[in-house]
Amino acid sequence: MNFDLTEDQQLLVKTVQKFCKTESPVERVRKMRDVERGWTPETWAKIGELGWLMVAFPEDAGGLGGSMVDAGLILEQLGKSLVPEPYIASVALGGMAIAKAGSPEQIEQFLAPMLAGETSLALAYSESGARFNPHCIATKAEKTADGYSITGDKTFVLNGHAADRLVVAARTSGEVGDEKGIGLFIVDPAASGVTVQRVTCMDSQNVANIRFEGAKVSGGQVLGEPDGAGPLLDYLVDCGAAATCAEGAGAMQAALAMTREYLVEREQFGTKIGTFQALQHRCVDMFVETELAKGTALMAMIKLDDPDPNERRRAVSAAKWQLAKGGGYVGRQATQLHGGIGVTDEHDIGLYFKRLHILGTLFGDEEYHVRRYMNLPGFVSNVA
Amino acid sequence: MNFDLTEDQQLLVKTVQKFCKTESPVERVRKMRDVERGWTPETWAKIGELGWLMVAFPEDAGGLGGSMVDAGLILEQLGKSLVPEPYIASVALGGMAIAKAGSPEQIEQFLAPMLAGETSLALAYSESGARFNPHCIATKAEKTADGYSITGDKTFVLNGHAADRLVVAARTSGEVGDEKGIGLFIVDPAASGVTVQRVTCMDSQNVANIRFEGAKVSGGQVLGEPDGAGPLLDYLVDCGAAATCAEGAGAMQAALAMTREYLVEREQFGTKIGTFQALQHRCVDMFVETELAKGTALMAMIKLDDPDPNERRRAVSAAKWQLAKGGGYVGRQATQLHGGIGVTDEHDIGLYFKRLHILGTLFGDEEYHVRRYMNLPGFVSNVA
Amino acid sequence: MDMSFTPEQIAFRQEVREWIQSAMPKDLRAKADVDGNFDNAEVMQWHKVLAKKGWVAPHWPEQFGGPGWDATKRFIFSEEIELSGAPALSPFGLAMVGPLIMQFGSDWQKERFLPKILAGEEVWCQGYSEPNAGSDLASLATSATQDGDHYILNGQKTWTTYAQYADWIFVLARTNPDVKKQAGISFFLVDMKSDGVTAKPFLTTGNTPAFCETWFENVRVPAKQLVGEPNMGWTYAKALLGHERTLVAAVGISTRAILRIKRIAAETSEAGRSLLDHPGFRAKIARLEMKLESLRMANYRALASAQLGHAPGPEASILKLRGTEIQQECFDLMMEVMGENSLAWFNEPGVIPPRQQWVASTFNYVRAASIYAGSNEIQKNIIAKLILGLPTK
Amino acid sequence: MDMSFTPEQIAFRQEVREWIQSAMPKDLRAKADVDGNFDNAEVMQWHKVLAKKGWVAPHWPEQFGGPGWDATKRFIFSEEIELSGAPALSPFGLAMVGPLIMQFGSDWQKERFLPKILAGEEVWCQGYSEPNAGSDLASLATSATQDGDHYILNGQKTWTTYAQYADWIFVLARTNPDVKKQAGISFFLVDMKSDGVTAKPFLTTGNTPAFCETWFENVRVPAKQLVGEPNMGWTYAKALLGHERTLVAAVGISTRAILRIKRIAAETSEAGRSLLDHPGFRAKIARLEMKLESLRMANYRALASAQLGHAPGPEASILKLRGTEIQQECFDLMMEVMGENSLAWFNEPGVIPPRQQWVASTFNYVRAASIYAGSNEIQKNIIAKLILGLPTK
Repeated sequence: MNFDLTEDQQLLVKTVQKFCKTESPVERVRKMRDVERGWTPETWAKIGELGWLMVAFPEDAGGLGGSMVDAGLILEQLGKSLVPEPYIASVALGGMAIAKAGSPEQIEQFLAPMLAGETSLALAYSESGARFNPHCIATKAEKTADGYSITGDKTFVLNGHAADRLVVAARTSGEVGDEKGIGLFIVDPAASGVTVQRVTCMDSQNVANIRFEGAKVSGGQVLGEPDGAGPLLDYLVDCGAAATCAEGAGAMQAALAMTREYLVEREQFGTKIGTFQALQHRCVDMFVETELAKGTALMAMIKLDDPDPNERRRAVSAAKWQLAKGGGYVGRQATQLHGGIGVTDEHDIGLYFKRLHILGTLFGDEEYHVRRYMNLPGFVSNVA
Repeated sequence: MNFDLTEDQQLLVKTVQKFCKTESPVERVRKMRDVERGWTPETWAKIGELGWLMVAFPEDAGGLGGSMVDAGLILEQLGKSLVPEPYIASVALGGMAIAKAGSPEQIEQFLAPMLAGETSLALAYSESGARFNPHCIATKAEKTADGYSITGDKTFVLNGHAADRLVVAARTSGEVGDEKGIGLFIVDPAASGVTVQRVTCMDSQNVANIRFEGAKVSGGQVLGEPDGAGPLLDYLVDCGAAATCAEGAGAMQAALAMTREYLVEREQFGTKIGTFQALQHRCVDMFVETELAKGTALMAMIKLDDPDPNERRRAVSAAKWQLAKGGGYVGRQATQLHGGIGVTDEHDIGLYFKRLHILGTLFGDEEYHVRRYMNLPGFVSNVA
Repeated sequence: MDMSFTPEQIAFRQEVREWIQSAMPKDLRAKADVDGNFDNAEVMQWHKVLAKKGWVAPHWPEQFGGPGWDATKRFIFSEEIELSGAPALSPFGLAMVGPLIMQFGSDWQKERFLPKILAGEEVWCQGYSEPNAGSDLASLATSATQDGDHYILNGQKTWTTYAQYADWIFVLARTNPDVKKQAGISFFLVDMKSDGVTAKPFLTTGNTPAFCETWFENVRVPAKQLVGEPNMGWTYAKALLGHERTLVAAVGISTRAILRIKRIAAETSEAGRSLLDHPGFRAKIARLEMKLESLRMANYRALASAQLGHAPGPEASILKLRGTEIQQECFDLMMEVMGENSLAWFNEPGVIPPRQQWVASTFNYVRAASIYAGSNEIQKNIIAKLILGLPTK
Repeated sequence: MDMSFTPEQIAFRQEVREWIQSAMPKDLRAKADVDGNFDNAEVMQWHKVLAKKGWVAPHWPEQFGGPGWDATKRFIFSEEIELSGAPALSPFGLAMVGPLIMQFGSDWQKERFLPKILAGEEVWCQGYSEPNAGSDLASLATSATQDGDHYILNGQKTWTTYAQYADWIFVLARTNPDVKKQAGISFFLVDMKSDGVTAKPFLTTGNTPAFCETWFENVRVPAKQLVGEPNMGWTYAKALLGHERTLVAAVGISTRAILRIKRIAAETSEAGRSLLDHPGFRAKIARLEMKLESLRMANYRALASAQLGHAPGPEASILKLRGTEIQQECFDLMMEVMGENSLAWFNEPGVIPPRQQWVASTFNYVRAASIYAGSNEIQKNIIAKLILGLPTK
């Protein structure tokens, strides 16, 4: 057991920190929310140049041979200043889908440009009424002469409004809820039969509702087995969930630090408000939740590639739960301890409050992960 | 709307307070726990002489024509010093059963002596696996030539170890869980076929597991309709639940007062510990829970006789929930704020902690009442 | 011991309910039906409807245009208004400066200001908070120096709600800097059109322009616009806080919010099943509703006590504390029920259902409920000291 | 970045597990299987079994009879012991005075005391707390005045665990009353058979006679039984608190407790359905288990850091705080799952199932977990000051 960072990792973290400080401090969120895209291709390209989009991928997919643990280290730092570029959508979701199931040609054509920061990706899987269950897919992919025709509606597709390519989960057979019968398809959002509606979000990191009306995909756009992608989709959504945990741990640290600073500086009733014991203990509770979230985010990342998918689910659900509960607590208390200015739009703490809600919700909220966790086989296996 | 006490009620409360102070202060619990019965017939007789066992009953049942609201006022005071005499078992359960369903002869024979403090009663309804549901009754009452023969096991019968008469709920028809097919029978615990096993309890207010093996009851011991007592039983258990809320509100007030006193007197680090803001705010939270519990206990008592049984259930479940959550909180924090001495047997605060757990559990715990509440018809009636 | 309303009170509730149904303008009604948030114009539109009926100032004495209701009728009215989803009226004229003028103001002030407040012809805002004072309100720095029959006002106020639309502002300002901080404060009525007054709106985290920063630069205020005695402003401001304590729990608002949660749960499905039938969510809603029921009962107790003319009992002190907690928890749960829809923020209609449209904004802004009007930490300090008698040193 | 154990560590875990299975005496095993509470005699019986194997003092250096394990092996061993339900050994000799003597004691003290602690031939107890000191430990009043080559001890200690069975007690006593309270304290080793020592057991709320009040009346203690330098006792006592911080989270104990909750839920039914299959209870158990998982991970991080010889990071400071909260919540939930059975208190076997027999007692007593060894309020003060750097004035 060893959680020390390697020298390379330490360097990576430092580089990301420095980048965030100069290129994308939290104030940048304010500018980005007036931009339709919510982020800039220039910054994305810089991130690509620094190689950060490659860390999680194996070398034969054009990556650096690291793992999602390294991506987690980056995300934690990005989370500290709420960098809006589509890292989770492109790396943990769309990119990982192509890396795991793509042919060499597909990797070359669709993954490589993303790794270089030239394009961004998205995974269109979520549907209305699915309530976070990745297998609740009604969108149909019907066989055509030379490929498939996709029809259905996807909601809240992360980076769906800006992605150059969409990885679309659609059903080739079976019923809504079945793990079997799901395929992944690479779709150009500009193709005919695809309508992208941008949806603005609370944290200004926008998403899209996407309608497919007989959108055509060729054989070369089918990712892996057209009816066997259910387990991979489940894995991808867990990648996304683990990524929110890493980013959330960063956001929690920043919100805690900002609150601590405020308590140390703000004076009322003739004294620093940080001397008030009730506020001190509240701040300690925030610290506890933050430390725990750092650990569980790491655990989720490490367990993502566990040979037993239930071990992965167990770790990811526990981490997501900690993020939802602990991140919610930290966001609420950070606001409360800031007092009045905490609820003004001009103060940054509100941006963390908003982002923490969203991270806690994406890829399964508290209730979803409690239920998933309690129904894993391991939950009762040693009871008898 | 008026929650002011009448002059009679004010006098009643004062009399009970005075009685508790002189006859049964909390220290008495320590003596009583070495007594097999857990309470004394002498004190019970005094309570009877004062007329407090009659307040909840109509005049034609030998009562004073008041309601359970008056019993609640008494119970709140008894709860403050944890008086162990079997008020709930005799008045809210066994006594109320006879008053509601008994013939004039039965009232004369079985209720009247209890009202005078000469006997005590119990309601034997709970069974293993029933989990607070009063209609989960497997105990059978089979018709015989001149009455019924009862067979089955009852658990955790309040005052079952000491009662002079048991009101036994048994099934004359139907399945476990059915509201229909339940009868109530007045049984002498000394009768043949009845085995009473005393069970000592955490709060020293003991209960009994009672086995019936073909215990015979005559026609004169059948209380009301032998297959129609289901709704009454449901009502009785709500009476019991509301009674625990009233007693619990008293226990919470006492635990709060004791803790407040401790904070005001105890010195550490050269100052009264009551000056520490974190402890102050904790004490305020205890106060909030206590005030709310006082109110909901009152609400439950007032709504007991609402013409709509669902209104009764709604109020009782809400009150029981407040007791379970708030009483649990107050008990835990009272112990914590007392520090080390709070976990010694010789300090009284632990007695409140214990009793509050038991009151929170009897007649349905948190989970039970949440579920009952959320499945009442009114919960969704105005949603559409 | 009786927790029922009298037949007359029940009839009154029915009358109020029916009147609201019939009197609310159609566009407001449509918004109320989906629990929309109202802007200032809509609030004033509703103010005038109520004013016409004579119901705009339930707690004003009849001589000043109130309807002459007792505490219970006022409570019923307030609850029905809240339950209807109607716009919440601005409290600054009706609930704050109005009663203050009645109690401490001059005859001139009463005649000049009260009728226009009632009619909704003049909108008021509040100049209490300052950027560096926060919970320590009495440490305010805005100054007023006498100059003949005028005072010259200088300073900055913040959290001045809807000051951009306001005609008048009531201001706490320091008239004597040489005494203990509470002792040197006076209470002024200031025309927003005066030279030197600037109000600049700022957004809350809910993205609503409800508040302003307001600057006073050598603003000349006629001395007759000082309320009561000089240097007594703190006393007056505190007296104001005691008014209508039975309404601060906002149980009507939270009742409506829980109904809103249920309605959203009913229109939200998981694999074809409504979330209202989901045991996990249903239990969460039930727990919150029971929590509200316990507050409702505390509120009834406070109300019954007020109705009988008693001083507020200890139960009244918890109303604001627990009431704001519950308001926040309502929106926490509402967002949770909405699931991914809770991410959406000010989109055009149709992206998420109309009933869910305003939730995220309020979820953010309702954080303020435990901060303003004496933060919950301050409330706890007060209860610890005044009710529990815990030592301060 | 690696959270797996090495093959060697996994084999070691297996070896420990199997050894515990085979070595635990039959009567202890039977009690452990139903999570019984052990009395002092049973604890010492198990101590001797471990001592014979050479595993009784995992954290002692080999020169003093420890097994020479690194931090991870010690953690694995501790976790397996906790998971097995075996008696928890008394920490006062093994974990407290033993290491203290090794670090600060004289050669005579090392030779005289350490072997007998290891063998379980002498039982120790702790004389720290005093009735009027509480969390403010340093304000202790027990005095030790030098008299030739002896010290004369006078005072009263409380919370002296199992003092009624103890052979020796280590005592903090004031040797210099004229200096700052922390500065005048010395650390003594005192024979419980000395004249003037009286230990009187008292019950906890769990009805267990685990603690004593212990009086010292003119007790003559040879000066060679003072550890280290005079007046340095506070420093030594504080050094002790730093030992084995990776074990304070007690994740093994809580893991076992959650298994116990599940087992009790499985044997408890509602209308024929096991409570383990009841969505409400199952979700409550799952939430608690996830809470424990987050603590386990924090513990792993602290452990890996210790294994690599780093100073404890901030994650270590939360282990005691959150660990005790979880221990308490385990028993809260266990009692809730038991339903009416949770009312029963020390009945003869058969009234409630064996596995539920000891729960109510621990439910009461586990309240102490957040009070002893620095109450959770004190822990929060420390974190606020030392880690978050919040101001004290």
